[in-house]
Amino acid sequence: ASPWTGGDDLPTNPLACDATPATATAKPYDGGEPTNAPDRNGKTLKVVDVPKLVGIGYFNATSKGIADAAKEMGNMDAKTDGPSKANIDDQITLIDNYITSGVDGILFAANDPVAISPVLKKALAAGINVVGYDANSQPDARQWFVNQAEFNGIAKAMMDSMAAEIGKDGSFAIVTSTFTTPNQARWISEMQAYQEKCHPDMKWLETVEAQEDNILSFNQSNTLINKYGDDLKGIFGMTSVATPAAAEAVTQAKKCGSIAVVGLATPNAMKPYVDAGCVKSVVLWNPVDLGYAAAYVLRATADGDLKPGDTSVKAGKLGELQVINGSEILLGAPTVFTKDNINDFDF
Amino acid sequence: MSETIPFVALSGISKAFSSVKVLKDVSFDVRAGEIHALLGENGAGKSTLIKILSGLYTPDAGTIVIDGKEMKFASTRDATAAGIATVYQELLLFPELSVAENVFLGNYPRTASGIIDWAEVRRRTRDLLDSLETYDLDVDTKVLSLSVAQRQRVEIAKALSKNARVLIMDEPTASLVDSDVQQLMTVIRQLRDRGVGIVYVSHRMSEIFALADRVTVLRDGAFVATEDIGAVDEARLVSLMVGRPIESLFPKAEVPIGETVLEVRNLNRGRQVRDISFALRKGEILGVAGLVGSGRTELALALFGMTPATSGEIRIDGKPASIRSPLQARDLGIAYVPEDRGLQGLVKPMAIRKNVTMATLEEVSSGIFIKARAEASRALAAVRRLAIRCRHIDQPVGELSGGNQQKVVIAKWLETAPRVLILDEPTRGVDVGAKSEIHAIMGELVAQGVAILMISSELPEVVGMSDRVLVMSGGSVTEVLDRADATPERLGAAMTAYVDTPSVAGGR
Amino acid sequence: MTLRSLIRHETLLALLLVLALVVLSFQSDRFFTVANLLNQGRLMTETGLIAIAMTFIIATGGIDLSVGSILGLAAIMTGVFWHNLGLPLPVAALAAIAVGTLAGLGNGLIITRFRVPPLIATLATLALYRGLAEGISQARSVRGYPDWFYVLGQGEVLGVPTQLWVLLVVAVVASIILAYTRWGRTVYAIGSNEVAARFSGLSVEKTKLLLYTASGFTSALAAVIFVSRVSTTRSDMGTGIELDAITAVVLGGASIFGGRGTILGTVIGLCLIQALKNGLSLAGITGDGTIMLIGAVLILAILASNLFERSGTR
Amino acid sequence: MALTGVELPPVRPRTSARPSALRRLMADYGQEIVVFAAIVALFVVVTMVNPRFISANNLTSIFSGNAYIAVAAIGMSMVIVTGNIDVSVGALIGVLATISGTLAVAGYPVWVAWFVPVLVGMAINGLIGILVAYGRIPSIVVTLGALSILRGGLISVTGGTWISNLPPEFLIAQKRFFDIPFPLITMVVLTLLAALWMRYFPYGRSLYALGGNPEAAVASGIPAERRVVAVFVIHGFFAGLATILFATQLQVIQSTVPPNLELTIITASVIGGVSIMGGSGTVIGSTLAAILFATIGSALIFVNVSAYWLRAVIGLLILATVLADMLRRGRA
Ligand SMILES: Nc1ncnc2c1ncn2[C@@H]1O[C@H](COP(=O)(O)OP(=O)(O)OP(=O)(O)O)[C@@H](O)[C@H]1O
Ligand SMILES: Nc1ncnc2c1ncn2[C@@H]1O[C@H](COP(=O)(O)OP(=O)(O)OP(=O)(O)O)[C@@H](O)[C@H]1O
Ligand SMILES: [Mg+2]
Ligand SMILES: [Mg+2]
Repeated sequence: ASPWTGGDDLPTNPLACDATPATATAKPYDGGEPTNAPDRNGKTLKVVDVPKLVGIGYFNATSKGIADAAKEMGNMDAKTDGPSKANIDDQITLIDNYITSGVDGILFAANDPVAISPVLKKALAAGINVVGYDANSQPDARQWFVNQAEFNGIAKAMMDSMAAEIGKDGSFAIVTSTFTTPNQARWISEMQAYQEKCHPDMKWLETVEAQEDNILSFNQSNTLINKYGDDLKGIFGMTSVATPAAAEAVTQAKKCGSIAVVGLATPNAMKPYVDAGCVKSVVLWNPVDLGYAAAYVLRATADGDLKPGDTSVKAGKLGELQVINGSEILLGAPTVFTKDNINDFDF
Repeated sequence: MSETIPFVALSGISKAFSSVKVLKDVSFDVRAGEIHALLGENGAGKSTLIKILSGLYTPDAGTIVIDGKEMKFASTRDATAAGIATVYQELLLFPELSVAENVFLGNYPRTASGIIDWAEVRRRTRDLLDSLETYDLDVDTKVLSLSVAQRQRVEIAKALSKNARVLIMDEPTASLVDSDVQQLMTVIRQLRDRGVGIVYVSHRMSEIFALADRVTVLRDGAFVATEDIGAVDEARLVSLMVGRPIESLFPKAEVPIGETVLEVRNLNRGRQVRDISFALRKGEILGVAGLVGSGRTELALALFGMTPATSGEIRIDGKPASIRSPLQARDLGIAYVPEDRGLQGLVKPMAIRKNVTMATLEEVSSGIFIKARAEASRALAAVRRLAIRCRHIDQPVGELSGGNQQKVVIAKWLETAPRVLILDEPTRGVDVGAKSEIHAIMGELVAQGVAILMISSELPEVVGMSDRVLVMSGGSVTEVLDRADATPERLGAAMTAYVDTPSVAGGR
Repeated sequence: MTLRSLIRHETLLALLLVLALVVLSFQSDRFFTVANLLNQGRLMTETGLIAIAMTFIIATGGIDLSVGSILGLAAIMTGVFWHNLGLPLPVAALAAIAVGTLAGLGNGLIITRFRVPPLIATLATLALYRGLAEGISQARSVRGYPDWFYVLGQGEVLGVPTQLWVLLVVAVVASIILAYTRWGRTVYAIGSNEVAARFSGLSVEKTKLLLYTASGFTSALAAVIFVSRVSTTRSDMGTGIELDAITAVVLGGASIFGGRGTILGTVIGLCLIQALKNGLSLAGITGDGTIMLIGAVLILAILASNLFERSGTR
Repeated sequence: MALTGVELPPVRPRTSARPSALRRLMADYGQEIVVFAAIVALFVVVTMVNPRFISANNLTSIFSGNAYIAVAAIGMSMVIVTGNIDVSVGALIGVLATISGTLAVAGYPVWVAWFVPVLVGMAINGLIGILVAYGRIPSIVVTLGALSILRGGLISVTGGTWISNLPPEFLIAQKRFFDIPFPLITMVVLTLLAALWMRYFPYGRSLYALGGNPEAAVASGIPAERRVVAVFVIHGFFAGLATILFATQLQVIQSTVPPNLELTIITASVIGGVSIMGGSGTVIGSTLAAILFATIGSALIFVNVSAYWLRAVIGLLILATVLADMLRRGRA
């Protein structure tokens, strides 16, 4: 039986098992366009940033990046306002209100790619510049999407890290937020595809849900450890909430060294475990950079510096960022944090 | 027998609820070792006065002097500390707690370490209940499974447990049958002889004359008189209370008895209704007597479809009828005025108008819509017909006096134009005036051909109003007596028959 | 007394609403515009439909916590019937509404047949129905509906959002039923004294069964509108909507102990909450500030109306 | 005693014997027994499928990972026993955890970081209690409002940042005493103390009186308003203690609390047999119910129930427990 049947039925595209980069197929611009947008070139932009939810470390970091960029540019008023639960309805209502209040630009991270699209189209129709980051909408509902890392890239980094730690025939389990969270679902699908292609002997035990709740993540990790005993060699944490909780569970169970934890997480939350040697690799892009890039992309779009058909955009201290997949801007490859470099980051 | 210096003296007491004056300048006192009866019509303010005396309400004006010292009660705790214990009119018990706990709640016996001594609680409760001759009540059962009468005993035990110097009893016998009343009166006399002052409220005149040393009468919240019992007779007391004389307490109308309307054969339901058979005829009042728990209410509930019978036959006009719900019963022409009017009879926060039409909503509606006018005119007619005293028909029934509330329940069921009317304790807690009015209404109804099944614990009422009396014991009918034969002695014998061996009774 | 105090609460609430509208209009010139207000109607329809059924239930002294889960289940079923079973979309939507109605009937049966207190029964089905939504959907969404379907959630009829018409019709019908019919009378009687209602021959069980079923129905109707508004199905749709609906109902003056409550009150409560959410957001206050204020308004409104009532009758 | 010295009527033999001890136990603790039986049944079944279920490690995680819910449910049960309810406790725990963590990181002694939140919890709930008791607002209304205020306030104030770098000595939930995890000890001790208090102390009993019949309670001299405030303060106390367990389990404190935490806690109370109408139920029941939920959560993973169907199965099990109780009471 297939261990992972979730996801969104979209095709997977596993990368090559070695380090060969993906062959980028050029794709025409497929984003949307604001209707009758006023000329905003150089003018101060009123921007609202609507993350999936407020109150978790990850989106605090993206908001910080946006704020940093706004300060640096000097002509952007950015404010973050998001739902207190990762709830599509609240997010839609918030965006709707900001459309009415008359902002110049909207930055968003979608709780659901389809559900958010009608309201984003409404924003475009009202002449507002719309740029997504972290979690995409349907392409034509926004102008650009800043992609932190491609799904298959993350999947490869995660699986390769795990394989390196537990060997090519190790068994592992996954702790994720919910099966309906789009990004996590895509990552897991890509991981499965990549594992079948490149690490066929690894054993996929099971995937459990733990919401965005660290105590539940901790309890679920414990249950996995207790259930599989020595059969369990590794745990993937799919969110910046689940990964430290899984590491904590392994630490408290005194299984450091015999159960590997690999996952997506912010370095700050993972430092204790990496320093203690319990966790060897943490995969993440820099969410502060992600927010920062999104703000620059929005500015460039409003100024007319980034137009359909362009292949790159300048993003302040991050330099030139590449356009991929028609209307996405790639932040770069994910960073794998280890004991050697983790203390160089602070977010 | 008693000192002349009162132990408790209230003077100039006034109390108003939302600008309605309920007590006006009332004075009242209790001496040690006397039984002082407090009389008055429904709504005269007796319970309110008692609640002031027991610290539940604070008076707007007036003083309370105990043992010569003026007191202010902030709560019932202060009153209890001053030696005043109360059996309230509305049963104030805790349904989810055990009998023993209900008795001692608020002043538990404790062990040396300060925790509740449950063994002692249960032992003392047992003693108190035994002293009330209530041997069959388990101190560990939850109060919610008790009958009204059993709860009444728990209340009394609770008041007795407080070692009071003044014991107030607000209609303690309202739901007791005669033999229980005798038992209670014995206990009350014993307490008096020990020097306890007792305030006693009852609408039953016989008890007043059997017990009281003095009586105080209130009318419309005002003090009327305080008399030694030897100085008054019943007629005088009634006219003091009502302000006018009342001719007869049990005005039994002589009505020709018609054919059988309701016939019950071998009806069974659980342990409380066993193999019951009887017939009820047009224009007849069939009284139902029995001890507490003899199954009278259960029989009524089975006939009314609340707890449908499990076997047996019910025939209406000779035709077999199946009654599985109150709605079916109503459509067959059976109406039931329940024993607990606050819980079962009325929706207290709702207007009189709405209560009166509650069982006949279809008749005041066109389609699903209620016709407000039709409803109002019906309610108004009912209020007039039964002489319900109220400000207007949109007054919530909860604001009415007990007797008038009872009339609203009767009115509700008269709206259905019943052919069989079951009255369960129709005059419980109803004052003499209203009582005779309700009896008069019963007379009118039988004259119109309604058949009445009247359950009552007040023997004089049963004897006075019934054409025949059905006596129940242990869930079975032990005797059916004609009016002429229904002497208290024969009734008493039938009520206690077979009670220790109900299975024998069931075999009849 | 009850009638008078009821009117008093609603008058108070209506004044509060007017005050809020005036103050908020001064905060942002984009607030008091026809377009914005109509748009708010669109956003509050789902909660509104659920709150209307909830008013009946709360007036009987009950509660339904499972409405959000029924919404999620019906949303999923819309997609499953249409996409996986290949039913025509209108049939699929009706079938999904039928499923939601059945879920409500399930609540009603548990409550009336087994005499489980409503709060406990619906706490259990809150978990159960959400679980069914998750299990049936296997975490998959169904999207790509035909354009005509979006008329319900995103379109307009006579310049007014389609779903607002639905809410309007349901609100009017519901307020007539509650105020003027035998059923409405029965609801209040049950809420004030269930035993007496039963002794009066009112069909208590049938009424309750009907109400919980109706609550399932409105939740499912809200689900279809929701799906049409956001163009996709998700098993977590409607999470937490029960508390929003209950807030509107109690703000509207219904007594949580039963016997009191009107549709008018609920609708005013609903509008007040939506006006605050929208107006404060336009005035630049973030979401967390807004929910704090709504919490405070809820407590203060009920406190104020208690004080009025007491000073009026004493 | 009132009647000593008075000649009592002759005592007739008692006609009814007391019911057997077992019957009484069933009557008084029926729901607790149902829940306990469900836990035992789960353990037996799941252990047969996978013996690791009953390993010491797994027992530890089941009990101590969810102990905070049981502790919070103790106070919730008391609130419900008095006929009230609190839907804001989840948000309160979030606020208190943030306060606790902030103090710990700011370098205050750990006992300050532990006990200040307890005091704050008592203060906040005291205010709720005052609104309920003296403002005469139904508790569900006040706490719905409080839920919004606390949840919104928490995000406003913290901006959602997590608290990390907690001093190791602060993390008391990770400690063991006599090789028993601290949360487990806390849960058992608090449950027993609270149960004894509610059974053997007049103050505790008065809560049942208040929930069972408020008017009668007042007539029995119980100061209803003061007791309602008190029970909310006590609930705040237990919420504070639950917070200590919640906040010291991991090395970070999340400023958002588990979604629907309040519903989980209320469910534990009512499934444990606390009557939502007030007046009955015990904290032993609510703790057992919290353990039951934790056991179910773990068990379903052990028996390989598809993760998609997990919640549905949990819902079914809760419903089954509820219905079993109703059948036991012969209500069906
Ligand atoms: N809490 C209250 N609020 C408003 N009115 C009240 C309240 N309690 C009593 N009343 C009114 O005060 C009056 C006196 O009531 P009270 O209960 O003292 O009469 P009572 O003499 O005991 O009558 P009964 O014989 O029916 O018991 C009645 O008109 C009653 O409606
Ligand atoms: N010995 C008993 N123990 C417990 N409950 C009892 C007992 N006797 C009667 N009951 C309950 O009390 C209620 C009333 O009982 P029943 O209808 O038999 O009494 P009744 O003859 O109408 O007397 P009354 O109306 O005076 O209480 C019923 O619900 C019955 O189950
Ligand atoms: Mg009275
Ligand atoms: Mg009876």
